[in-house]
Amino acid sequence: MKASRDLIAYNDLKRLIIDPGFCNLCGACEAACPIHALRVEKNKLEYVHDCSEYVEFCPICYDVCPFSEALLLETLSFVTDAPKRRESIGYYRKIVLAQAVDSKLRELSHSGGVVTALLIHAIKKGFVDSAIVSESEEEVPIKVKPAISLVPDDLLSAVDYKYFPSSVAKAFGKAVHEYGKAKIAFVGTPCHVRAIRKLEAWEHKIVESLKIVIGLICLWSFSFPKLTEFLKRKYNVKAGEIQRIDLNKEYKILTKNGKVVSVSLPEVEAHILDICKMCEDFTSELADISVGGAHPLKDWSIVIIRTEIGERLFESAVKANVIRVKNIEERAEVFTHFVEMGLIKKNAAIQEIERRRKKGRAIPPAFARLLELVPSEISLLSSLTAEQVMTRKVMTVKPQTTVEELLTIMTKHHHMGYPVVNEKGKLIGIVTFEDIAKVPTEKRKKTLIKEIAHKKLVTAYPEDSAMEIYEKMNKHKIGRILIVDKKDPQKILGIITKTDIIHTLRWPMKTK
Amino acid sequence: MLSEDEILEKMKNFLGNAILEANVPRTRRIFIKIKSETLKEVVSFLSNELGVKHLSTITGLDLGEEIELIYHFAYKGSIEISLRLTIPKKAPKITSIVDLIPGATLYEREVHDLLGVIFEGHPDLSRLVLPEEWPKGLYPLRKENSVEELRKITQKSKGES
Amino acid sequence: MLQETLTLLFQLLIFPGAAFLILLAFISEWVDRKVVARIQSRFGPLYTGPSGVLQPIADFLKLLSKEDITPDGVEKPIFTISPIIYFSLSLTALFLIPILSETALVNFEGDLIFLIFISTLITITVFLAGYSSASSFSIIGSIRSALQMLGYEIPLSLAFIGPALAAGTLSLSGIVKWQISHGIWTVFLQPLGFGVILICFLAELEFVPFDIPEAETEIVAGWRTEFSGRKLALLKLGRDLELLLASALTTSLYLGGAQPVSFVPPALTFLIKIFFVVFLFSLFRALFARFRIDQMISGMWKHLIPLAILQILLIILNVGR
Amino acid sequence: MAIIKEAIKQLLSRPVTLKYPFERVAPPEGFRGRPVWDMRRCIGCGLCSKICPSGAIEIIGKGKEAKIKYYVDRCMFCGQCAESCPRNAIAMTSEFELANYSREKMLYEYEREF
Amino acid sequence: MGYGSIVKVPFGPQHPALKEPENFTFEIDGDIIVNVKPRIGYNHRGIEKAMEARTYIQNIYLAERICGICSDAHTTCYCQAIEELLNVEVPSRAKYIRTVIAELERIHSHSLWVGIAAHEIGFDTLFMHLWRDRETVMDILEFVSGNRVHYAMNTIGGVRRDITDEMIPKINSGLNFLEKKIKHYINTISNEPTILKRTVNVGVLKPKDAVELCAVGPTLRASGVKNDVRKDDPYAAYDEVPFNVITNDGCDVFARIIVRCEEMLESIRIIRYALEHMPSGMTRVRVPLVVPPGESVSRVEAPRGELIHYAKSNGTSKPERYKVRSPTLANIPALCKMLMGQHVADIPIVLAGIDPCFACMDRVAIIDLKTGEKKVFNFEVFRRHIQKCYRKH
Repeated sequence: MKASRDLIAYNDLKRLIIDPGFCNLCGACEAACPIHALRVEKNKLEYVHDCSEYVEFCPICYDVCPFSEALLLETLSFVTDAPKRRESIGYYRKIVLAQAVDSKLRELSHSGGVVTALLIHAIKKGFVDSAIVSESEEEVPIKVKPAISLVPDDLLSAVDYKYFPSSVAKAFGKAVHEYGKAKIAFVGTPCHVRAIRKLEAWEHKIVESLKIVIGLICLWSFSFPKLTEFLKRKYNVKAGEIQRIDLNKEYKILTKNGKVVSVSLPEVEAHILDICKMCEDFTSELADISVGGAHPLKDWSIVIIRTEIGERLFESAVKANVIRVKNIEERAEVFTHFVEMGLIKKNAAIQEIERRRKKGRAIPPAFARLLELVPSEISLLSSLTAEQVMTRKVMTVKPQTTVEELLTIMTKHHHMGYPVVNEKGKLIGIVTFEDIAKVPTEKRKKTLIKEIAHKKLVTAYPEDSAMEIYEKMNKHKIGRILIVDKKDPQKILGIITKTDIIHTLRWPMKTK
Repeated sequence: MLSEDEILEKMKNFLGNAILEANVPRTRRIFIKIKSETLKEVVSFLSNELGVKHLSTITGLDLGEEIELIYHFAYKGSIEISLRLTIPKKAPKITSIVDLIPGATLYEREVHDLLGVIFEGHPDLSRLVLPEEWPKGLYPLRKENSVEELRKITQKSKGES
Repeated sequence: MLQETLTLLFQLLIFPGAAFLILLAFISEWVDRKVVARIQSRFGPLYTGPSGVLQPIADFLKLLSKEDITPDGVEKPIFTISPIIYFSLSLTALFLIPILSETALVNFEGDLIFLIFISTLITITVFLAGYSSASSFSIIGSIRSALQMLGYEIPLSLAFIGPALAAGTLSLSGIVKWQISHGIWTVFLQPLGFGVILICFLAELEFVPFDIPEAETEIVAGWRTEFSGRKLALLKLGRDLELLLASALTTSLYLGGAQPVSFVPPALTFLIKIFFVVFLFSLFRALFARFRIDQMISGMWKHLIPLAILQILLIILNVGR
Repeated sequence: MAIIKEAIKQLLSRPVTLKYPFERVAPPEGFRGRPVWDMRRCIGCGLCSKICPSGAIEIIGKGKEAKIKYYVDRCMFCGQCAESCPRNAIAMTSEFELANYSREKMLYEYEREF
Repeated sequence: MGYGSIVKVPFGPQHPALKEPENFTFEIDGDIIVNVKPRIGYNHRGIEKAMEARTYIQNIYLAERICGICSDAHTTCYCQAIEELLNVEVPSRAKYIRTVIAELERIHSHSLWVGIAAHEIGFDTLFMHLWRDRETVMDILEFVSGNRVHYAMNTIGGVRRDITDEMIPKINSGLNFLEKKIKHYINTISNEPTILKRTVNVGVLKPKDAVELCAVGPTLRASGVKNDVRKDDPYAAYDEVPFNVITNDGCDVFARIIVRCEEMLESIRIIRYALEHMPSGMTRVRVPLVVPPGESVSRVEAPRGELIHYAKSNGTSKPERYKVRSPTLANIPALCKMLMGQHVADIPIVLAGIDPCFACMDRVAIIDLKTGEKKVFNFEVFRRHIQKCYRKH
């Protein structure tokens, strides 16, 4: 790890986050700074005055930055009471499809309209008194700015796809400091959610006003100045004219006067923020509720409910007939698409980090931290055996199962990898979502699992230390390892995923 | 009632070269820099032509080499006209305006006490705010005296007496 | 002989003499303070004794224990002696008041004149006390006090004379006796005189609206500014005695004095009456703002003296006799 | 004469004075009394000490080792420290009877327990 | 009267009519004042100099402590000056809250003053009753802001606390009570003969003199001059709240009492309006702690009259120069004028007539108490010193 931290955190923030260009202008540091020394203004984080005049020692702005390594494990504690945890989805209670009953909301949001419906419901019920959302700027519709909505009507102006970073964490600070709000609903992308959870883990006083965090499912954000400049140069579309950017498979730019411009993926990909390329979090894993579009189903959203508070709000909205739900098992293709996107993001992130590391370029400390363990964690993992860490109940599939059948199982249980076990209970291979995704849709009905399953298995024994298993995973670049009996290597005892390891790392915190 | 710009224009017309600089930072605020020797002329213009009788206060500032005096007048109670002028710190002398604005008495005495400006023609420039035993020639609001130094000096002079 | 002397001494010093009178004076101060406080919606004395009744005594004892300072430049003899004179004058006058029965401890024909004389003497003492203090506040206070006397002295004397004329005697005990025997209080016969005497006593007592000689916000404590410790204690006690004297005089002259009502002893009726008068004084004291000295004197001469004379005229014309 | 009516009314009704040490009025919610430090939350940034207008707060050491000395006799109860503290380690209590005979007793020290 | 010989009577620094130490030397001919010499400065605390050594945040509270009675007026003025330097627009809800607090403070200050005036003329009952009812407004202020005297409501960029909807009924019921009471007091004062005798035609200040001597506030308005910073140079929400400027042509102490009493009623109306029309939204904006270079003049109508602050910043976290002129100083020349030809007995009430606040006026001398180091007279030494003064050798 790095050398000891500076007493004034801004120095670290500048060196490790701002200078390498990782700042996504979420504004968490501005919200958290007790002496108002930081300000997000015009696509830039401004250091207004020297804070060392007021504080002798202050870790805040660096600690709460979503891309710093501090407090990463602590932030997990807000969702760990959920019963289920899955690779690439995170901790959760359940996953459903949902849509707002009000069709106007669905139309406005070009999707299920769940977030807006939920917020309107929460405000009406007095569950929250304001919501932090992003809304379009009047002059430049695609440029978003954070907004603090107080009455349900305000929220309607704020529903749309967001492809640009917005300073919602800053807006949260504003809501507390300036509006004096005490019950706030926060809506943000995964990095915003992480920022707000970091504030919460840091026990910053402004989060006392936080009531619920709704995370959006997010692929990437674009750099606003870069993309608009590109569009202007290439397609002669001015920033102010763009009404909407539609990035669902076909990449279209809709302008105010009805013109539609098609662009190609690589074209726009070049303008994705650096930080987004390295981000693994697709589903806002730390939010109370995560919501995203349920492609290819129009008018529906996929909702991941993670915490008790999220569940309560969602249930009450369903009960009040504000939101309509549908079981996700009914539409396996939605889930498949969803998980696929998640995997794309995750793999792209890992590749990008590898690439940057090879080139010797800076990596955001948060992502570096997820790949490296600190000594105390290493000793913790070394002291534990696989038996202590592993999940014992393993769902298996038979070799004769078709891919489609497996998808249904997956949609139901959300596990991403299944050991393949023959009739005799012997382990013969493993099949993961990546393998399935390679099979073209039309062939899925006929293809059997045994055709695509990996036969060469990476396994471990219950006596192995957790650390060894973790190293093995990293070596083979896999997300799960099967634990087998030493005497009978074909008998499955349990499974360890990366999520299990991270979960284990939190043990000392729990006991404290 | 005249607007800010009208006042400025009127003053520029009548007083011409007496005015060095003028700006209106916001509504109802005018800052005018004048030549120090024309103070009386400007004030009598203000009070006779514009009917400005209310002097809000006189602020004295230490600019280092010079002392700046700001006369805050209120036009119809509404527009704050701040006349500023500088006088050398070595010989801080300015004519008194007590004969034109009788309410300026105490303000001039205050500035005299705290910054050592001598208002020529003032009927009674005795101590107003500082204690009687305050060392002569020590002016607390001048920048060369920091709070700590002043405390030291005053405690010393107290101890001697 | 010895027993007689002892009885007389007891009567003079203890009951109903000095000790009793002083106690009574303290209680009247307490009544005054309590009434004013309640009008101002405060508690007044509260903790010393039941409802704070011992507070005046406590104050007195405290003042006695305080350091006695004699400032530079005072006329020492007068400054020292005036509190004693002030206190003893009031006390002496009180001996002339019939308290236990209709006859006073000391009574002689013409004691009313003596009482008027004493009340004037008190003011002169006040003047001297203030003037000897050599403080500008005290001097102003004493001058004001003397000036004020010019205002209230004549109507006060006239108000004294009213009941005397009605009763045909110059003895206080005689006036009381006359009222008892006639079964009517002078106040009902001469209401004007009663009003005049109340106002004049307010002035004599330096109560608002006539607290001009000691107007706190103008001249600090007036003629008493420089006194402290024992002297101030005596002055305070003297003032309490003065209050008692004023109310006792009013009671005797206008309210029938120590009058036996069926089985109630005369002393009790007398006490009830004087506390009622103290209450009246306190009530007035709480209801007005202070006059200026010129307003006070001109008011006294313009309004009070004509009223007092009118009362005498009415008596001469056989109204209220 | 409205004042006479008022005076008689007061004479007959209860005084408004409260017999203070025995009768008290509870301070309203949000009253700014003596601030207290929760050292488990304090991160030792020293902001309270630097921003205090009357120099009533002294911080000894930095970060986790920091110790707070609070001089109640200098404090003017503006509540700026509580407002500035990023972690709500300072709370304004409703305690206001803070007078004392000795200056030493007006000093409150806050140390970490561990 | 007049005896031909002139006596000098010192009035203060310690005097019961002066709640704060200040000295006036009167030259008296008999009972008539022929000359007055004010000598102020006994309350010098060096605030202007001290402000140069403190940060802008700390200075809010220092400005608040310029005066105990008009603490909110000083902070409003200070915050406005700094906000102008920072080029920050205060949210309109904050402006309304500032208005409410300023008017509550005006009620509290004026009722305090009327009580003092009653005390000065020896009418202690009225004084006690007024101060008893004044508790209502103090309670409201404490309830809203957390403190009875130093509300600490203002901060640079807005207000520190919100007035929530739950607070409004309580404030309104207090206001209703006050309105009834103030009307009662106006009735009492204008009908009580002893008060009239002491105040009518006492301390006369002609309109011409008032204007020439630069008098401010109720003193000026009681001379029939319509002048109010709230109207002429609106700040906070005064440009949106309808209200009347109270004037009276009496030119004497009585007129000053009536003007202040009626202003209280007007204040109640303003507060009611402001509470009713309070916009929702932000109560403050966050501002950096460093102020860009510049200068500004800020004016506020304090309960005692026009208050003017001048701020100059040099781009650091501390002001370069801060000047405060409180209304009392402006009224001193007018006061001297009023006192001429008055009786000695009228000094207290005429003096009180301008509602003097000497602590405000004197803010500028030098000994400051920042570090708690100050020279304290040992009690024993002090006692001996006093004894020496009194007792010759």
